[in-house]
Amino acid sequence: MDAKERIARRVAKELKEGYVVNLGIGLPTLVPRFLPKDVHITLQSENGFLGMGALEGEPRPGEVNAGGQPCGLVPGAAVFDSVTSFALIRGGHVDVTVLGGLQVDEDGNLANWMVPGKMIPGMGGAMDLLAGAKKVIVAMEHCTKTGEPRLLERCDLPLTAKGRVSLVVTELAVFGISHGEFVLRELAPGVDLDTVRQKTGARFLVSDSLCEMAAAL
Amino acid sequence: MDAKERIARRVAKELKEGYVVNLGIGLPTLVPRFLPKDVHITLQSENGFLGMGALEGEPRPGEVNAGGQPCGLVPGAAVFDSVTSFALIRGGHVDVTVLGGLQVDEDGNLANWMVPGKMIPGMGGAMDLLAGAKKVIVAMEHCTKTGEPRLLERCDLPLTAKGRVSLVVTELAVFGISHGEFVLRELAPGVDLDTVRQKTGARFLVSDSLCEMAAAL
Amino acid sequence: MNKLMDWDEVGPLFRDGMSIMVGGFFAVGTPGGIVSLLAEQGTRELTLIGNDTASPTTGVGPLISSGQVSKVIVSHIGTNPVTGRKMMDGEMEVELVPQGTLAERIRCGGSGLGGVLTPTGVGTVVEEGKTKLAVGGREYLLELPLRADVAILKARKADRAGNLVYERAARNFNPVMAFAADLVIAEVDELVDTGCIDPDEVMTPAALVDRIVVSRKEA
Amino acid sequence: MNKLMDWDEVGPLFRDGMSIMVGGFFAVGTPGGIVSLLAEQGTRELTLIGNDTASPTTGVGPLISSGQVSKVIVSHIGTNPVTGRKMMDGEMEVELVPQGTLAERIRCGGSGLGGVLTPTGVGTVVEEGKTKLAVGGREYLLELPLRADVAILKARKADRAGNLVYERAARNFNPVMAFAADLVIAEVDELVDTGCIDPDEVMTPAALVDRIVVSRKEA
Repeated sequence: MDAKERIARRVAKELKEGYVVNLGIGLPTLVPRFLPKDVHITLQSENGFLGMGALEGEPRPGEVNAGGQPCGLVPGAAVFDSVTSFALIRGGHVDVTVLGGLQVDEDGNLANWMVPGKMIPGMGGAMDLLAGAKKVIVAMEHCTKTGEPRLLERCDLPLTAKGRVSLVVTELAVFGISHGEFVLRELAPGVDLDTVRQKTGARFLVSDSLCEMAAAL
Repeated sequence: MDAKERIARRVAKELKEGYVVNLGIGLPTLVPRFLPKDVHITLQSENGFLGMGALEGEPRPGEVNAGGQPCGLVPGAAVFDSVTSFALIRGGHVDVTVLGGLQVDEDGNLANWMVPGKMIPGMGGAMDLLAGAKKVIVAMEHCTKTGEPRLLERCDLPLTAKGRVSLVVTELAVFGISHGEFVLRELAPGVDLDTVRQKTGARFLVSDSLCEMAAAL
Repeated sequence: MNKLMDWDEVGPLFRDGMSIMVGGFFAVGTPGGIVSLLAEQGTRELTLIGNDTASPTTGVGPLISSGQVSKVIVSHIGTNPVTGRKMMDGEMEVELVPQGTLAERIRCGGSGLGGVLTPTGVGTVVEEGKTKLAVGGREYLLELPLRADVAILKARKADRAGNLVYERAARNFNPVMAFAADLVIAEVDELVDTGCIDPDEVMTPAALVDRIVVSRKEA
Repeated sequence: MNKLMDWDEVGPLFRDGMSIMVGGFFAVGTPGGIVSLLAEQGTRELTLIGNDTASPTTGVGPLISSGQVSKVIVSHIGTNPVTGRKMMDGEMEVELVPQGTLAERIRCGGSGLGGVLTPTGVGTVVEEGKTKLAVGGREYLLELPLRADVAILKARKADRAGNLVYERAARNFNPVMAFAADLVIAEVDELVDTGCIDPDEVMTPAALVDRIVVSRKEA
C-alpha cells in the first residue's frame, strides 16, 4: 500500500452515511473508492452539482468534475450555477471537505494555494471550502519531496484559511487539532513515535487513546 | 373617461417597445390595456416571473400575479424565485415601475406604504422597486378623497424611498421632477393652471413646452 | 436515509417557541397541510418568517387567528386584518422587512454570508438602527442574516432523495428558505423515484431537504 | 425586437479596452465561437472576468496567448502556464479572487447590491486593503460589486425571445453574469421558437439577454 492509498483509506473512515462531501483535486479524489458498501455519501463538485459519480460509458456534454475531467452523475443528482454552488459550500451545507495541503500548523491554519515566486495557481474554491465546510480534513504526505516537514508550528507559506483544519491525515499518522495544539491520535502500522516526532515541525500531544492507524476495507 | 382611466392612458404612453415593466397593485394594473398594438412590453411580477399576461380560460396552479389574482403567462415567460425576482428589480433590469402613491414631494420622495396609527400594510416589494427600477412613475389621483393635495413640498407620511420619482401622472396634470422642483408638463383637457395650483401642495415650474395631456389610443 | 414521513411523524418535529420559515406568497406555495397540522396541535409562541400573512383563513393566517404566533417577520400584512389588529393591540410583534431585503437576509443566513449592502430603505424608517455604508458614491444599508429553526416548504414534486421542483409562482421564497433552517421539511404533491427528475430541472437539491411528506389529497 | 444576429454582426460589438465577463469553467460553458472571433479580429487590451484562464488553446486561453488581454480577474490560473508566465513577466495583470467571492461580487454587480460580507479569505492575503466587519462574533470581509461592459455566455438552447437553458456543469458562471454587464450576448447551440421552453425551465430570463448568435456547426 503506497502513501497515497494509505491516506485515502484512512480518510474514507471519516465519511459517514448521508454526508455531503467535497473532495479537492488530486489525492482526495481517491477516497471514495475505499468507502464501505453500506456508506452512501453525496459528492459536491464546486463547478455546479451534487451527486458526482464515476464516468460510465462515453463522456456526456457538461458532465465534468471540478478538474475538468469527464465524470458521471448519480441518480438524484442536481445541477446548479456557481452562485448556488458556493452558497452550499460557504453556508455549511457540505459536511466534510478533504483537501490537499502544502503546510498545516497547530492553529489549524492551512497553506495550499501558492508558493511565492514559484507557483501561483490561485485559490479556486479552496478558500470558500475552508471557510464554509462543517469539517475540514487535510490529506497530505507527511513531508515534502525534499523531506521538509509539512506540519508546523506556524505556516510560512501564504494561508488559504485561518484556524479551520481539524484533522490531518498523512501516511504516517493521524492528528487532531484542538486549542492550538496537534494531538497525535493514530500511528500507521510499523511507524514509531520517534519517526513522527522527527518528521513533524511542531510539538504535539499524544492522545491517551493512541492507536494504530485505521484503514477502510 | 374617469380619473383612473385618464391616468392609465397617459402612463401607457411612457412605455416603449421592449421595456420590462413592473406595475403596482391597483390603478397601475390598468395601464397595459391602453398600450398601442405595436408596443410590446414585458411585465415583471415580483412574486417571481417575467411575461405576465391576461388570464385566458381556467386559472392554472401557481399562475397568479403579485396581488394573488389568477393571471396568464405569455409565450416566452420565465419563472424564478424571490431572490432572482428582486435581483432583477434592484439590479436595474426593470425599465419602468408604475406605482400608486399617497404623497410625492418635490425632491422625488414617495410615501405609499403606511399611515401611522391607521394603516400599515407593509412595504412589500415597493421599496426595492423604487430603489432599483430605472424609472419610477407615480400614478395617483391628484388629491385625497377629502381634497388634500398629494403633491407636496415635503411628504409628511413615512417615505417609501428618497429621491427616486421622476414623473407623476394625475387626472389633472403631468409633472416631471428635477433638481428638487416639480415641473408641470401637461394639463388634462379642460383643466386650467389655477385649478392645478390650487390643488397642488408645492410650488412648481411650468414647462416652456406645456401642452395638453396626451393619452394613448 | 429515508426522508419520507407519514403525517403522524410531522407534528413531533415542532415545539413551542420555534422560529419557522414558511414558503409562499399570499398562500401560493405555502405548505397548507403542515400549517393545518400546526393549527390542530396548537404549537405556540411561534416566530414566523415569510413574505406575508395571507388572509385570516389562508396561508399562515389560521395560525395568527388562533393566537399561536408571537412574532412575524414579513414584507406585507395588508391582506390580513387580524395581523394588523394584533399588532396594534400589542398581542403580536410584527417586523416589516422590504421584500427584496427579506430574500437577501434569508439568503445570507443560508449561504454563510455576514450581510449584504442594499440601497433599499435608505432614507426611510427601515434604516433605523442599521449600519450605513457608502460604496462608489451611493449609500447602502447593511442588512443582516436571517435563519430559522425549521423551514416548511411546498413543492409540486419531489424524488425520494429530496430533490424538489416547484410550479410557476409557487416557487417564490421556497428555494432560498431551504438553505436557511436547521430542519427543512417539504410538503409535496407528488413523489417520484430517485432518478426521475432531470438534474438540470432540480430547483432545490436533495442535500438541503431533511424530511418529505406527501400532501393529503383533497376529499 | 430581433435579438438574433449573424456572425458578421458580432465583431463590431467589441472594442479595444473593454471588460468582458466570460462564462465557463475550464472552457466548459465558454462561448468558443465568440472567443475565436475576438482572437481573429484582434480586439486588444481586454479585461477578462471569469472563473479561470483554461489552457493556452482552450476557453479564453487563446486570447491570453495572443497578448490581447491586459488583465484577468479569475479564481484560478494553474491550468494555463501562459497566464502564469505573463503575470510573472508583468505583461498581464492577474487579480485572483476566491471562486465563491467572485460569484458573489458579480451577483452584487448585477443585482444592485453594494457588497457582501463573506468569511472567505479572512486571515489571508485576500483581506489586504478590504474593510473587515464583525457580525455576530465572526469576522467578515466586505467584498465589492463587479460589472463588465459585455458578458459573453454559452447556452445549450435559446428561444427567439432570449430565454436560455444550460446543460449540466456548463451552467456555472453564465446565469449570474447575465445580470452584470451592459451588453449580454449569448452563443447557443440550438434556437427554438418563443414559447417552446417551459417557463419553469428557463435558467436565464430573456429580459437579461440582448443578442443571440447560433454556434457554427463543427465541420
